[in-house]
Parts: sequence; structure tokens; C-alpha cells
Amino acid sequence: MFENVVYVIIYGLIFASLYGIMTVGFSLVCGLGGFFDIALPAYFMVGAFMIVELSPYLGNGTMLIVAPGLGLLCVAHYLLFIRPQRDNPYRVFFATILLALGVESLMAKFFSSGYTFKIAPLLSGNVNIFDVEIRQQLLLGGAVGWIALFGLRYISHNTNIGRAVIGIPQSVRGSQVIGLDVVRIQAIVYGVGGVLLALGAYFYGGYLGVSVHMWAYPLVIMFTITTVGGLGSINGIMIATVLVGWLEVAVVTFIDPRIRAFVILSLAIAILIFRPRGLAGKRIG
Amino acid sequence: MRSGEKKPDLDSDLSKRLLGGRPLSRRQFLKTAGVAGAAIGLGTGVGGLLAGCGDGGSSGTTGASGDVIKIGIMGPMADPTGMNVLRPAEMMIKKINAAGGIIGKQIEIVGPIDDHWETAQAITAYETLLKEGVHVILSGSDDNVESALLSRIGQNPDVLYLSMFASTQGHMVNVRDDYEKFKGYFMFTAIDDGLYYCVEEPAIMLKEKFGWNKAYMIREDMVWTEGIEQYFKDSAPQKGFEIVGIDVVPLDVEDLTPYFRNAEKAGAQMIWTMISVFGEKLANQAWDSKVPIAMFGHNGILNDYGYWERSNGAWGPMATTSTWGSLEKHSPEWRDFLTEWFTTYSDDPRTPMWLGECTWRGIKAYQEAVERAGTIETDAVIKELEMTYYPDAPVAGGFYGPGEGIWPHTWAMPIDEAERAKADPTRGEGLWMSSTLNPMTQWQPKEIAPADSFVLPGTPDDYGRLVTIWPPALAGGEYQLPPFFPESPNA
Amino acid sequence: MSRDSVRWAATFVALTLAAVLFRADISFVISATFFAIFAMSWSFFTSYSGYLNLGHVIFIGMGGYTSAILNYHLDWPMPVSIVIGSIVGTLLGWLYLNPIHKRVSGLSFEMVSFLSIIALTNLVLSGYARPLTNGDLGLSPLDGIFSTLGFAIGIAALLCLFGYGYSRFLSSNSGKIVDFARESQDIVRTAGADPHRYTGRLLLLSGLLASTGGALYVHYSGAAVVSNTFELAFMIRIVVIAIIGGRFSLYGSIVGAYFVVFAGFLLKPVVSSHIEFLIIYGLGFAIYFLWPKGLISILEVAIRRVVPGRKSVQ
Amino acid sequence: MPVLEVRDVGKVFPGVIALGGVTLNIEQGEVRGLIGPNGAGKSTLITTIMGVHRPDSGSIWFRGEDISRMHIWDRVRKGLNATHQTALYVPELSIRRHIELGIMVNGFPATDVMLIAETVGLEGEMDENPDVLSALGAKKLEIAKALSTRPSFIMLDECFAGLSFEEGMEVIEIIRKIAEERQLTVLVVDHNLALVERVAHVTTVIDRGVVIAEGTFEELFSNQDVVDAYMG
Repeated sequence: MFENVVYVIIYGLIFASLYGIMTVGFSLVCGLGGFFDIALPAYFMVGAFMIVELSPYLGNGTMLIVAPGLGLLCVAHYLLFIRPQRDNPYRVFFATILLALGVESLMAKFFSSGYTFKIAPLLSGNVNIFDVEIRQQLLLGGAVGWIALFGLRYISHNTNIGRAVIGIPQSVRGSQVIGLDVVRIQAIVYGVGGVLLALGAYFYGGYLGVSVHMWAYPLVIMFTITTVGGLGSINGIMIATVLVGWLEVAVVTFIDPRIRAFVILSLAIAILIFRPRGLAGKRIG
Repeated sequence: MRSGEKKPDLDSDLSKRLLGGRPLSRRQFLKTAGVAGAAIGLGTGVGGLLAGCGDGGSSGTTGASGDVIKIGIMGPMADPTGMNVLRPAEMMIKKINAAGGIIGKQIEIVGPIDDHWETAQAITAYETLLKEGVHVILSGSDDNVESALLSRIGQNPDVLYLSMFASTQGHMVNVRDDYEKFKGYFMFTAIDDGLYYCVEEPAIMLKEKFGWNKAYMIREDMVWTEGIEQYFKDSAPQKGFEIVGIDVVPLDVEDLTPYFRNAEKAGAQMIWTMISVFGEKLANQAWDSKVPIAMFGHNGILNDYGYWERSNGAWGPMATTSTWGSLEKHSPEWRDFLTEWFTTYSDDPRTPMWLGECTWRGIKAYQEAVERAGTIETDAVIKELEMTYYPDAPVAGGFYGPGEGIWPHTWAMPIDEAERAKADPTRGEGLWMSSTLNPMTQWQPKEIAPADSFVLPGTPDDYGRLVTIWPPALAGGEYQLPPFFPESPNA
Repeated sequence: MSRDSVRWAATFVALTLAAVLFRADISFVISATFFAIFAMSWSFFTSYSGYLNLGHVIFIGMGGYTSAILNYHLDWPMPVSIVIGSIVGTLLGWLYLNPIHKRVSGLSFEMVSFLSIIALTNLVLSGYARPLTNGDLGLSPLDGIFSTLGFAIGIAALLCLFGYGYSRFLSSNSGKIVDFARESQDIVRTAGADPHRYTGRLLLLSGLLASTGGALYVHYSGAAVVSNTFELAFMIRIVVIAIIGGRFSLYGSIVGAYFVVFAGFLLKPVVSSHIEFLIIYGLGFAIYFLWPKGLISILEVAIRRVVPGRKSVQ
Repeated sequence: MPVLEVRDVGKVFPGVIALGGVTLNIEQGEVRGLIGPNGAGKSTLITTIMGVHRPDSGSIWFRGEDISRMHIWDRVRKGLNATHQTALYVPELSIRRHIELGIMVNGFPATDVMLIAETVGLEGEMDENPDVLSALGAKKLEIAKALSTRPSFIMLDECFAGLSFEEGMEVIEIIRKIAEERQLTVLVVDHNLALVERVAHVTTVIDRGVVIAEGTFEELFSNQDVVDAYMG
């Protein structure tokens, strides 16, 4: 029992961190823009394949190329596709659905539809914490994720741009009134989001495998954490991701793995209905 | 079945299910589109709409005249599954035509028509094939699609429908209940009880070799594994196994390590897996996590060589039912087929998967039935197909004949044997032995793999070798403990 | 005769002609008509209420599964189970979505409806619901509806009848109130009405067609399985069709459904399915970027050129 | 008996006490002024009376009935309505349709539309879209929309804001007209004292969420609290 509790706590925190860095970009751009960018999880998948394809040539330096590369890709995506229509959430939603499906078809053309496990870990041993065996690489992922989240939180509270991102109400017009260049801020958030997506893809894909379909579940996770935490709030993401991570592992460990998705989704739906602003976020919609 | 005293229980249970007209089980392996559960391959279905075309009338005709035999092909063609129908058909039919065809008639392939694993597309695909006047349809889609096609199959009993993939006995029950309507429906694929015994048999072998008897089952949350869990509970204890746990894993599972952990904590010495959809994940995560428990089972997807390459041979503790016996011990015909495939195609699927062999068998069976009947007239061909018998077949296809009871007879068993089995339940034992020959293969580092293990010509052989470990007739080597195993796991 | 009735009669004639013309490939026509039904009913609520409803398949699934359960488990005759299924499905879907749309709007509604169908798919497949739904295997074989010209024309009639009804609703007082509710709920509130009463009616009407379509669709498919009812992929297919066709237009959904099915029909023999998807999505994306109002807006321009003075087809 | 009774209503927003126990009685046929400096709680009081917010404490009575927990639309149907500080309209829909809305919703005869249009002086612009309207036109549309539900009591929030003195006088004419012709009770809210003075019989002053005085303008400006509120 004790061992199980330890297991739930540790694994929950690790997954929370991975889910968290996957969600940051999504939640912040959506909070800033008041729209949903469904293409982001597709870029998560693209990032994972970039890592798989480049690592034979770049080895341990892969992430140094892929992370900024994916960041730039996301910025380009924003400038090309989102910016022209960012005032219309429905257009963004529809355009990004089509884009995400197109990206999946394109990737499926070039890559097998199976799973690939070719992301080499930095660390390969196991650690034993209170009788729970954990892979070092996974612990590293969890740690990196939490450092990134706390770092981002620090930046967002202590720099002008950060404060702007957090402080901007959803209304883009509102922020223009107070003299901020919204396009620049959104582009920066897309860039940061892209870098974190790459980081998430490295650990998540390395642990669970990479496939062209690996954006569907992340999309659900992004939606759920954004919902539970509240749109565009880093504190919200941190709270929600821990909640989701723990709940997920706890349901699997203590109750019935088959209702994992149902429990988490029900939580998200209930929060949306009864507390639409999420646990720590701004009111949405 | 395998043991006289418990058979009645199982029978009554089964008969309740089957006579109730309820599908017993289902296998939907390799639905790579992701997961039939939650956020399943958003994309796969979407384009699904892009339907092909359909047929004008509801009652198809066979277009039974002329000098060609038309064989229609449908399935998810963007997927290894569809390719496992198309490629064997193309390879074999080229040969058959070159040799003068079947009873002097050339064979023409119609299609392939993509169904995208999707019901609406499957219907248009099926009706398009009917419109083209095909005599036979080879279909490689899952139970889901087959569920949708059933009512149309029943409308067109004159067109033979050979199912290469969907294996739910419940579908076949339709044949028994309304033979005239469904007589053209054949399931040229393994049936569920066979899948159970092809895991139990090697388990017995390992028990004798290592003394393991604590068995743990991980099954995916699908209908077909429900029935298998029941077999497990009924049969394994009688074979001297102690069931230490069963995990039912949702289809949208991402992380399988909790289940490995459960098994470890339960003191399992072997994990039996019944997985189709997420077999790749299972094997890789087991390898990645260095799970020190022998693991084997039905993981259809893992048979493809492309997978082994992609995963850097992440095979370790896994052994899996496959269509590959050790090459040297296989029939020359099948060996040639494998070799030809491997040297012809460089993209996925690099080698035939399980349903690839089903298609191979299916076409052979059709060819032989037509030759025996001397005509392509449907009823005569059906009569001959029902007599199909391959004692060496690794995979058991199944079909009901007129008036048959609970058990379908299979192509691994002559029809008169099935008749006798009905009369004398105790005969069931031998009967089912012969239908459960799916070999177990294991990946082993080439340094320790035996010389006659499965190495295809042209294989770079970087990742090791496939070794058939069961059944004895095909075995090329013995089960090897993965390097990270403790000397004597939990024993 | 009103302008609406003339237009919808003309649409029906056009669809019938298409069905007769393509009677050799009638299942393709039927498929397109079904998707037109689903897309139009989705578009009716989503476009005119201002709520982006990603849970529309709840209606389709509830109608489909109810009818299938009645037919499969209880052996009710197919026509009866379709009728009961349509009604029960509409009510179940409405009882779930209506309170939610009262409570949350905008992105929140989008998310709730999105997450709901994933949760529902999970539930339908899970062991808990299996005695009722047969899990992943689905309910099969159902009493089937086959691909006949008559059926194609029948569902085209259903489509046009509802299209006409929808048009009438939109030009009625309720429709005019909905026009305000979509843009500003406060305006309707201060005019003395609960805006959700009107958007709720829209939802009910939208659900009725979807649920009826769903009940017919499972019998046409021969089986009720998640992939032709609750699944997200199915939902997205419907959305994509409506976007390509033009989502602020009832006719747009029909154009979209026929366009997408037709494009697949033409491309299939030529290219592999990944490329086929890529072309369709690429085309959809391009169309959407260039003409956000969808194909129907291009068609409108063409019609206006041919028929001078005629106003928008909507 | 007063038409509207506001009994000790309090409303707190996160960090701000918007209303700290406001009591207000308005008699039938009265044109009441409500003034106060910016942020005094005028708008919060109106939105609370309309039902946009629920009061945290106290209650609101309309024609002898407690309406504190009623929906906005039910209050409107009881005969209460208000204009909005910033005009509330849908740019794509014509002025006629805006006025028709309340009439359709309540099932009043269609002839109301032109009557209302004439009352406020919008009859020449009925088929225009509202975004062509001047500031004065927007005020008129607001009043017309409020009138379309046949209210017996209306509240005009910031009804002179952004208008010149002459335009303000025009609005005052409209207010007098509807008060007389339709026997409406009116609450005029603004911070333009000169204009409120011209139309209100009695005026209430609120500051920081509480009523600090009530009476005619003469009475008010002999009250030191009021002077402090405005000067200090």
C-alpha cells in the first residue's frame, strides 16, 4: 500500500511535468488569443519525428537543434496561419483542424503507421525510491519539466513580456489599448511553446513511443489540463497537471484502469460546467 | 474441449453466448489508427468520408460467365493490414495466371478498394466490387467493418466473401443460423479459442522447462479477450498454473508499466498477453523497462519485420504467436513465399503478418476448391471449400456447415472429423490440438540464436534472429531468457 | 409558394437527379446525402446559435444506438425502432446538451462538448456498457436498409424537408430572435426573453435531424458501432464537410458533403489514400483560407452571374 | 407604495465593495435623478436592479414583489427596463429589427414599432444599421429598445454621456414625453448635474456605494457631504 502511494506520487508528478510542458504553449496562446489552436499537438508529433530522424546524425546534440527548430516552426505557423485570422476563434479552430489532419496525412505518407522507439535516452539506469523502480531518464524528464515550468512561472512574473502574457486579458483589443504589440507577444509565446513541445516530445516519445497518431491523446490532455487549470494561467497549468497526473495514476493503480479516461474527462467536464474559469484561471468564453 | 470433464461447462457457457446469437469475441488486431477508445486517430476517420463508390442494386450478381475469375480486394490499404491482403493476392495470382490460371481461367484482381477501417467506406467498397461482378471478395478489415457488412453479405450469398482478419465466432453463427443466406461467408483466419491455446501450449512448455507456474494475464479491453479470459480461468488451473492476476487494459492506454509492475508485485513468473491494438507499445515498454518476467502471447502486429527494425529489436522478454516457423522447417512453398515477399517489398509490411498467411491460405483454398469442383459455380465451390483441410496449417480458419452445432469446423480439421466431434464431445481434445498451431517465435541476439533460426535472405541481421520455440514440429530453438533476467525468475 | 419552398423543392429535384444519374454508384450518393444530413444539422445549430458544438454526434449516436438496441436486443421491427430511436435520441442528446449550453458558452462549450464525446466513446466501449452496446464489436447485424435508389431519394427528401423547416424557422420570429441571441445574449435578455429558450429550440431541431439521420444510418450501415456514431473522427469529418461547404449556409453543407465524397471518388483510383487525404485537407484548407464562407460562396457568385439580380442563395 | 424599493442592497466584487447597503424608494410617476462621482456605484446599482448581478445582501422589490432572485427577462416582463451605458446593439441588424425584438419577444402588436420610433425620433433611419448612428442616435435607440418591452419603469444609465448640452436637452425632451405619454417612472442616472437637474424631481446622491443624500438639487447642494463628494 505504502509503496503504491509512493508510486502514485512519483509517477503522477513525472507525468504531470510532461503534460505540463506539453500544455504550456497551448494554454498560453489560447488564453492570449481566445482561440484553440488544434495544430499544436500535431507539431508535438512532428517534433518527436524530428528527434527520431535527426538523432542518428546529431546524437546528444539533437535537442539543441530540434527544440529551437520546433519553436521556429511554431512561430512560422503562427505568422502564416493564425495571425491573419486571430480575431476569429472559429476560423482559427477550423483552419487548425484541417491543418492538423493535413500534417498527420503528410507524416503518414513518409513514416510507418507503427510506433518507433528510437529516441535514445540520456540516462539508462534505474533508481529505487522506497521500493519503487523508476527509470533515470523518466526522472530526468520529470525534473526538466518542472524546472521549465517553474522557470516559466518566474519569468512570467518578473519580466515585462511575461507580465504582459499573464496580464493581458483575453481581449486582444484590450491589450492593444494598453500599448502592447500583441502579435510580437503571441509569436514569442508560440516560440516558447514550441521549444517546450519539443522537450515534451523527447521525454514522452522516448518513454511511450513515437507514431503519427501520437497527437490525439496529447490533444485530449492539453484540453483537459487547460480546462481544469484555467485558460492561460501558468499557476493553473501547474495545479491542473498535478491533479490530472495523480488522478490518472491513482485511478489506474487503485480503481480500474478502464475508467481512467472517463474519470479525468468527467472531472474536466464538471469543472467546465461548474467553474468555467478553471481552478486558477481567467473566465473563458 | 481439451479436457473432457470441464468441457460441458464451457460448452454451456459458449452455447449460451452463441445460441443467443451474441458475438463471442472479437479480435481487431493492428488497428494502428490508434485506439478505438478515446481520441482515436482523429485523422484516420476523417478522410474516411471520401467514399469510393457503390453499387446500383441491392442484390449483386456474380457475373459468373466468361473466362476470367474476378477477385475483389478490400481493406485498409494505407495500413499494413490492407497490404497483407493485397500483396499475397498479387504475388500468388501472378503465378497462378502464368501457370495457366484456375481451370483454364485467368484471374483478374478488382481493386483494391480502401475502406479506411470505416463502415460507410466499407459499404461503398463492397458494393463497388459487386458492381464489378466479382466472384470472390478478399477482405482484410476488422470486426467492426465486418459487423457493418454482414447484412450485405447476407444479401449476396452468391459472392464468396473470405474474411482474412475479422475473427469473431459470433459472425460465423449467422452462417449456422441461416445457412442459405450466409453460405458464402468464410472466415479464413484464426478463431478465438485457437488464440488461447496457442498461448497456453508454449506456457506448458516453459513450465516444464523452468518450473514456472504463476501466470498473469494482460488483456486489452475488447470483446474478444473477454472470452479468452474465461478460457484462462477455466483451463489454466487444470494445467497446473496458478492464476496470480488479470489486468484489463483500456485501448487508449499510453503507459503499460503499471501493469508490468502489478504482475511483478503479484509474483508472476510469466505474463500471457492478449493484445492486438497496442502490441508494439507493450513489447517496447516491456523491453525498455526490462521487465524480468517472461512475456508472450498473441500480439499480431509484432510479426512484421518492419516493426523489429523500427524498434531496434525491442523484443527481449517477448515471444509471440506468428506465422513464421523456423525457415528450414517450413514447407518449401511457404518459405518461398516469405522469401519472395521479403525480397520484393522494402516498405512496411516487410514480411507477411498473420493475415498475410490467411490470405495466402485463402487463395490456395479457393484455387483448390475450384479445381476440385471443376467449375466456378458458387454452390459447388462452397461445397468444396467446406471440405478444405490443411493439417499443417498454422492458422485455423473457420466456418460452419449446414446444421452444425456450437463449434465451427476449421480448415485445420476435416469436416467429417467435425461431424464426429459433434457426436462425441471427448474427441474435442485432439480436434483442437490440430487447430492451434500458431508458432511461437522469439527474438534472440544472433550470437545465441541457433543456426536454423529465421533469417531471411538479404536480411542485414543486425537485430538478431527469430527463433521458433513452439510447436516442437517447427521449433528451431529454445526459449532464451533475456539478458537482464535474474538467473531464476521468482522461482 | 414561398421562396424557401421553391428553393428546397429545387434542391430536392437536383438531389433526385443526382441519385438517378449516379444510380450505378448509389451507395456513394447515399453516403454523401447522409453526411449532408449530419453536416446540415450541425451547421444549423452551430452557425445560427453561435455555439460551436463539437458534441453533435451525441445526437447521432443516441439515435443510432437507441434504434439499434431496440432492434437488436428487443427485436422490435426496424421502422418502429428507427422512429422511437430518433425521438429518444433527440431527447437524450438535448437533455444533456441543453443545460450545458445554458450554463457555458464560447470556448467552454466547445471544450465540454469535445470532451463529452470522448468520454461517451469510452463509456460505450467499456466493459460496463458492454451488455447493452456489445463494446467494440457493436450491435450487428441489424435489420438493414440497402442501397437502393428509393432510399437515396427518401433520405434526400428528409434532408430537404428539414432544410425547408430550418429555413422557415430561421425566418420566423424565433429565428429573428436567435439572430440577436447569437450576437448578444444581453440584448435578448433585456428584451424580456431567455435567449437560451431560442437557442435551445435550435438545438432541439438540430438534434432531431441528426438523431433521425443517426437511426437511419446505423441500419444503413448494418451495425451500430462507435465509428459511425460517437467517435471524434466522425464528428470531425462532419465539421470538415460543413467548413468546406460553407458553414453559414444550409445549402453549404450539402455542397460540402457532395464535394468531399465526390473528390474521394475521383481521387481514389488515382492516388494512395494518404495523398488522397492530403489533397482533400489541403484543398479544404485552401478553400477555407481563400473563401472562408466555403464552396457555397463561390457557387453563389456563379449563380448571381447566371441569374442576374438574384440574391444570396441563403 | 413605491414602484421600486431597494432595501439595503450590498454587492461586493473581488476586492471592491461596490454597494454598501443602498436603500432607495421610487414612487409611481416620478422622474428620479441618481448622481454620484465616477465609481460611486451607480451602474452597479442599476445592473443589480436589472438582475445582471445578484445582490449579496438586501433585497429589491418591484410593485410589491421581491424580484431579487428573478432572471433579467422576468424583470423585464414585470415592466422594468434600462438603457445601457454603452449602447448594446448588433451592427449587422437594422434599427427596425432592434426595436422589433422586444415586441416580438413579448407578443406586442407590430404597430408599436413605429409608435416607438416616432417617440424617440428614429423613424427616418429605421432601415439603417445601428453603427451609422450618432451618439445621440445611439441613446435614442437604447431608449427605443427599452420602450419596446412596454416598461412601466425605466432606468437610463449615463444617458447624457458623450452628448453636447443641446443633444442632452433633446434627450430630456424624450424623457419628459415618455414620462407623460406613457406614465412611465424614470430613473435618470448621470454625472452631468446640469442636465439631471433639469429633468429630475428628486435626486439621490450615492458615493462609495452608499446613499449620502436625497432631495431636490437645492437641498442637496446645501448638504456638506454632497459637496465633499463632488469637490473632495
